[in-house]
Amino acid sequence: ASAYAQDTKIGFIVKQPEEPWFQDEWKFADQAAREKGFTLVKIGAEDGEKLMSAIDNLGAQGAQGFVVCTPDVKLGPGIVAKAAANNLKLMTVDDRLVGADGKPLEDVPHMGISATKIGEAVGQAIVDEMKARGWKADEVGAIRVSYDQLPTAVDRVEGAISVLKANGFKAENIFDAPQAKTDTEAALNAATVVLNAHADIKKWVSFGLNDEAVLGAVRAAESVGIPADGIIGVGIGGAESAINEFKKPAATGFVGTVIISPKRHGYETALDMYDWIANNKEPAKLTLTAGALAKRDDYEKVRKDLGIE
Amino acid sequence: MTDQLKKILLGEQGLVVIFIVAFALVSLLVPNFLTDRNMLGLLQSVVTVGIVACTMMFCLAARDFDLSVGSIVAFAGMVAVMASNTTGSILLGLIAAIACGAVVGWVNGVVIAKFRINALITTLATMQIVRGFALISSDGRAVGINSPDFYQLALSKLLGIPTPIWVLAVLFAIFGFVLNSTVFGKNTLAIGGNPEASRLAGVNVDRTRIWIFTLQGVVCGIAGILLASRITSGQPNAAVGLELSVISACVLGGVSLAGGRATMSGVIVGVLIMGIAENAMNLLNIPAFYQYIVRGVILLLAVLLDNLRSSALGRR
Amino acid sequence: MTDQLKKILLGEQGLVVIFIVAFALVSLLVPNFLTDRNMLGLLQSVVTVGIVACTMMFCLAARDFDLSVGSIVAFAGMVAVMASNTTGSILLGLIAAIACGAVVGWVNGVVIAKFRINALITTLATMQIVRGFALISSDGRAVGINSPDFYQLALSKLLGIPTPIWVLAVLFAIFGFVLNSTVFGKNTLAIGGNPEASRLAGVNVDRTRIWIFTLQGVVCGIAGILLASRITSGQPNAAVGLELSVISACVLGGVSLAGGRATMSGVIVGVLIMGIAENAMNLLNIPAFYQYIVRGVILLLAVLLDNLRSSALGRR
Amino acid sequence: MSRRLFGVAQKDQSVSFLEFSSITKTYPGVKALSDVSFGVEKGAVHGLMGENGAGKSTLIKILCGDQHADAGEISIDGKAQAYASTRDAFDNGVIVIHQELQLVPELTVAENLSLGRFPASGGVIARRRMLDDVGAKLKSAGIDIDMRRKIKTLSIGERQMVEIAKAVMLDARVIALDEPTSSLSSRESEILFALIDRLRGEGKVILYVSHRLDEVFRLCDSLTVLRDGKLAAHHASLKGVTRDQVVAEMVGREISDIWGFRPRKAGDIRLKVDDLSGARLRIPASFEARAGEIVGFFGLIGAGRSELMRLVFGADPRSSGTITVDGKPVAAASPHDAIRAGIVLCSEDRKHDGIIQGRSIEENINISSRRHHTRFGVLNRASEVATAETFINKLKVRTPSRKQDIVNLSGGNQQKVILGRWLSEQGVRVLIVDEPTRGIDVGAKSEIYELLYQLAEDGMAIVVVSSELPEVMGICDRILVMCGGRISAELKRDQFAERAILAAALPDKKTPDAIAS
Ligand SMILES: Nc1ncnc2c1ncn2[C@@H]1O[C@H](COP(=O)(O)OP(=O)(O)OP(=O)(O)O)[C@@H](O)[C@H]1O
Ligand SMILES: Nc1ncnc2c1ncn2[C@@H]1O[C@H](COP(=O)(O)OP(=O)(O)OP(=O)(O)O)[C@@H](O)[C@H]1O
Ligand SMILES: [Mg+2]
Ligand SMILES: [Mg+2]
Repeated sequence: ASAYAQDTKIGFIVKQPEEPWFQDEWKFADQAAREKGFTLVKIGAEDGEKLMSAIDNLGAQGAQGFVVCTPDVKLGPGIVAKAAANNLKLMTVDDRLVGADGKPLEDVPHMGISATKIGEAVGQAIVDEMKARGWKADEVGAIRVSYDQLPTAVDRVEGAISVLKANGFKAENIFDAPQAKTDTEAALNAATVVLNAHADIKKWVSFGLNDEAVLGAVRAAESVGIPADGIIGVGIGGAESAINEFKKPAATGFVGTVIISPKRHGYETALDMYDWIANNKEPAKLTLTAGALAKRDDYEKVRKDLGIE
Repeated sequence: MTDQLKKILLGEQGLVVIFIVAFALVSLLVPNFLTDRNMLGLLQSVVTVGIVACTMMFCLAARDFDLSVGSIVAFAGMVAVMASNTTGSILLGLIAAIACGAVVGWVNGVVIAKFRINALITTLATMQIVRGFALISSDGRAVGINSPDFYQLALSKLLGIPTPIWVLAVLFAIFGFVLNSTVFGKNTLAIGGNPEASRLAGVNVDRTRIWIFTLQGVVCGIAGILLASRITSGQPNAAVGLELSVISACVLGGVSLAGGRATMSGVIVGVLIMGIAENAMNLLNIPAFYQYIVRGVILLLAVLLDNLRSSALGRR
Repeated sequence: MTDQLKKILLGEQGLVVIFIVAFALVSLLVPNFLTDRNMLGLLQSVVTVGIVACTMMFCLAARDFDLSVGSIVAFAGMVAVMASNTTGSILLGLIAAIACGAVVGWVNGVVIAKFRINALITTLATMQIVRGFALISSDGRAVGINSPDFYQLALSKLLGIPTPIWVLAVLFAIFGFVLNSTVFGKNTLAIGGNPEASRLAGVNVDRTRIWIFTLQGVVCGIAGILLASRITSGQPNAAVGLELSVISACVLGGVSLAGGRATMSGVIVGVLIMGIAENAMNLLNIPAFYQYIVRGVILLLAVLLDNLRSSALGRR
Repeated sequence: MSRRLFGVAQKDQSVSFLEFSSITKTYPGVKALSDVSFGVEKGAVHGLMGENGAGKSTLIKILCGDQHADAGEISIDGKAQAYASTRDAFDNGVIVIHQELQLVPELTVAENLSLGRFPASGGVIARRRMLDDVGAKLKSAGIDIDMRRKIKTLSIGERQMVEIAKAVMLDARVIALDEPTSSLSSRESEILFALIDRLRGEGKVILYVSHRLDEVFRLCDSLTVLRDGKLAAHHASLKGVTRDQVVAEMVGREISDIWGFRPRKAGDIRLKVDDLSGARLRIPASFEARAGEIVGFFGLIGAGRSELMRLVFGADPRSSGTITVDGKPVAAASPHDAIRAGIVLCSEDRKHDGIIQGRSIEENINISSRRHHTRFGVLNRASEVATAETFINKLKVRTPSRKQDIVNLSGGNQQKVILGRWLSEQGVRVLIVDEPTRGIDVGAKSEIYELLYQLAEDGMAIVVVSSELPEVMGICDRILVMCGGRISAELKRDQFAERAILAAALPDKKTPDAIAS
């Protein structure tokens, strides 16, 4: 098979190439490519148009298949058609394609984790920490650092909220802090407003799209003088910005992060695609991975367990 | 011999000549570049930028500025999809999308020309407002297309070439003609070259500017429809940052931001340079972070080369 | 009485007066707005935009344009963190960051002034290149700060007011003085008014432009340091899109894109209007999608109001 | 329209073909026109004179619908006119040639002349028809300019001719020309005069604004003088009217000899230019100017005088030659260097190279000289204010305040401010002024000449480039004549003779055209 591997070319298209998460996926996909000796073509496609060009581009290069994390799941039929037109095998990662009717395209092999599930894990982590600190639900405010322009972001925060509510959190204690951009500064500014508008609330929890968003809320709490034991922030991702937080000499309000493993997503999808092309072994239609909560004291172990590092 | 060469390079079409040389180089050096499939893919990838650049050229030539194009493209795409889903008629969807584009463009034009509000601020404002509409109307989520016929807009082919590329070519031809051979085109250049003189010469400056923005809206509508068809859904987040790509393509193509200077051939070259750079980088498998640097350097080189050319020409 | 009112409104400081009225209105209508904490939060939220606006004002006043500020802010922040982590000295980190900012700015200036490449294209190119550097140097990841003292830059207070706000105030004062009372400031305005006439009047136009961009770089360096300190890490993705916010703030504050017109008080008002709008929208809990629309409308209204004022003044 | 009226037209007896009645216009802080009434007959050339800022251009802008009067009315052929825009004015047969050139640099001559009324069918320009049309009109007007050239490749004088050609592009009833000859030399002026005579013969009404008395007396049938926005005098016929009388009506006092020439002693050589050439002046030129000397440069349009001066000043890169000031070579790679070496140039194109739009008079004056008063780059406000006030007074700039934006000044007053910029400069050894009195009224002219004499007496070498022959003959110690990019003659003051100078300025058919175009 190794002679064949020389000619095997697999694309790996991601929606936000600058994000550490996707960088990691690529890194692990590269690892698979090295092991099996195929060529991996990495392309970033921030929107539907770039994605379509990227698929054409792969076709032109003579690739046989690709793995994609799409900028939007509704692109489903278009991606399928484009892949077929270019005679490329298709597999999705992270986000599952849906058809015009909003139902998942079950024919396309997929590996991922549902955004709502991650959100729920965050919510659960917050609830656990609240219990550990002995907080009562009705004396606590929640900052929902939101970026509603991105459907995944909505699903994640809604997942967290559902768990909070199930544990007695009142809807009127959840405050929206819409960030204008997805960086920490924007989250910081938005969260500051919420904190200042409700100066009477002394205990806060926060969740959002990713680690950066939650970090913004934690920084905001620090800047208005709320001590580290007055806020619980749980992020999503587990990349450097979260790890930096755990490495700080003193504990901060950033309590934990739900790490999702870029290793499985990157390495295994690339490998599956290779097997499909080289050995005609079709991957499972649906593989769901799990997130794992990492905290200050156990993040190294959690990362090792997930195959990162 | 060298004299003749110099003459060609320094002539009106010098930019085109430079482009052809660069194209030949890329074809030689980048594997898989000069294949039918890649050429078609390349052309399809510049359809949106190219279409919008047609009217952005007019906008810049008249010393104006339009930042709202990306939002209009996204909004028009949404409208096309939603309207044809609701009415069941694709044609109605297309008309609705173009009409929406035209209305937004017209509003831009009226605010800028009649209320004399700075074009940058006005279009920055409509950029936000229209994006807001697109997000609100769909609750921030993509809207799928019901009728598969809609996909055919982008997938169908004529003589082996996909329809969007034909549309692009036709628009290039139309707007090239409009710029050079019609009263509207000359008035646009005159307004950009010397607004005061144009006004005193009896050119209806306000009306011309309103028309330019309205046309810009219509053209964005067309781009939005084709985009929605290509990506088989209306997406409220589509075409973010399109304005900068389009403006760069125009400036690369020799359109002056100080107004009064524009050629269609230049703009076509500008659009293609940008498309080729992206395409070749992906073919060469340049890592994402380095792509930023390469993109920047190509931009600089392209303008520098054109500058050398025109300063050899003795102009300031 | 009404005459006097008219005089004040139409005078140099009319924009400031309008702003004060608007501020009073917002204070009355938006609950929790006029509290100490919210005021400090508001001011902190405009620190980055405000700092960069100081020099962007010069840039625009000289008929130039700088799109690379966001990238420089992010890059300088990264450099500050990485250099102080490596050397163990925060001071060295700060110097390195400002030096990097200055170098990028200087390169911008030299390319624009000496090679006469369009400022939009040049800074668009450096925007990409510098962002590329920021991403490459950190492999796209946030870099944590080793020494907690670094956080103190943003957290420490003087007379109850956080240091970044003091820095902002000092920069406002310095650049206000430079604009109005130094040869450099006057030359900048003259260049924007008529570059050729300024050159013939003996102004060293190239050198002035290079200085403007270099200063812009330095100031972006400062903004980057404060930002890194506020978010306790260097993030390569920080400050994306900053350029548009800063330019809008300047234009809102009456800086003319056609050059030659700028006041520091105007820019301060512009920066604050943008900050207040965001702040009030969040206090009023306006849903994210509607915020787009409100933001656009406020932008339009603010400029329209100022236009009415100055057209009542008989200017075009 | 059969009755002819003499003397100032009475409002209720208004019968003239073109009638202004009680026109009033106020700008913030300035009453530009107050209650101006007069009439002009058909087939007459009517002069409009007055000091800088008297309101001439304002009146013409009101005539063409560019500005709107606060009060008063204009009627043509007995019908009251109210134009919403300049377009309306065309449609009613009113054409105005403005004081400031109104051309689009990137378009060709033909396109500029057709702007606003392109011959077209269905929006598509009929290019052939346009070229034929413009070509015929240019030919009939006697203007010889290639209509396919872009405006940006033309010199100021050529542009002015294009501007003038607008007068024949439409079939107008009323044509107003605002200082059309201010950048023309005598030869081109003759073309214009012939054109005006023809138009007069066709029965048009022509309003003619000029500061040149010779022209006015030669061309005009009747004359109105404005002073401070008010009607100072109206002469329905110029018979028996003397120049001194008109000057007195304009400036309120008699000026016996506007040149007021005073002989001086020339000192050592100050400026020495050897074999200087550049991209647009290919034939190397050499000349010198002594301390205390006023050297005049005369020539026709495109003779290359302005090009030569720009090279001396470092405004354009030189390809060969040396320049020395007081024996010391000057690198003069840029105006910045030249000014520091003591050479200054006041350019002919005040709109493009002179005024700094949007900035105050004060800043426009101080921009170059302020470096002498600053400390560590910080301005010395007191001295800036003092300098500005001094030159506003010395040059009689008509303005409500030194803080006024320079674009709000009348053309002549802008020119004075730019002159003030250079006269306020310190340490100048060589002062070059290119068409210094362009658009300046007689009263101010003689004061400017007086200033030049004083500077020369203080030891400055002064170079005056002018297309006005009487001016160079009146104030210079020596005249150099340029023709086709070459210095073709040199005359001392005792050799001055109009014919000899003109002969040297006229292009010799055998000389190759040394100027690129
Ligand atoms: N837009 C404006 N704003 C303010 N003042 C103005 C404006 N335009 C003209 N003025 C003033 O109106 C007066 C008349 O100006 P006008 O241009 O009519 O003078 P003019 O007689 O043509 O002078 P010149 O001989 O210098 O051309 C001047 O004092 C001038 O400063
Ligand atoms: N920007 C330009 N590009 C090309 N040619 C030019 C340009 N400007 C001027 N010329 C040409 O250079 C020649 C010399 O013009 P210049 O202005 O030096 O003449 P001049 O003697 O000063 O006459 P005047 O200023 O009265 O027109 C003219 O024939 C003109 O056509
Ligand atoms: Mg005038
Ligand atoms: Mg000249």
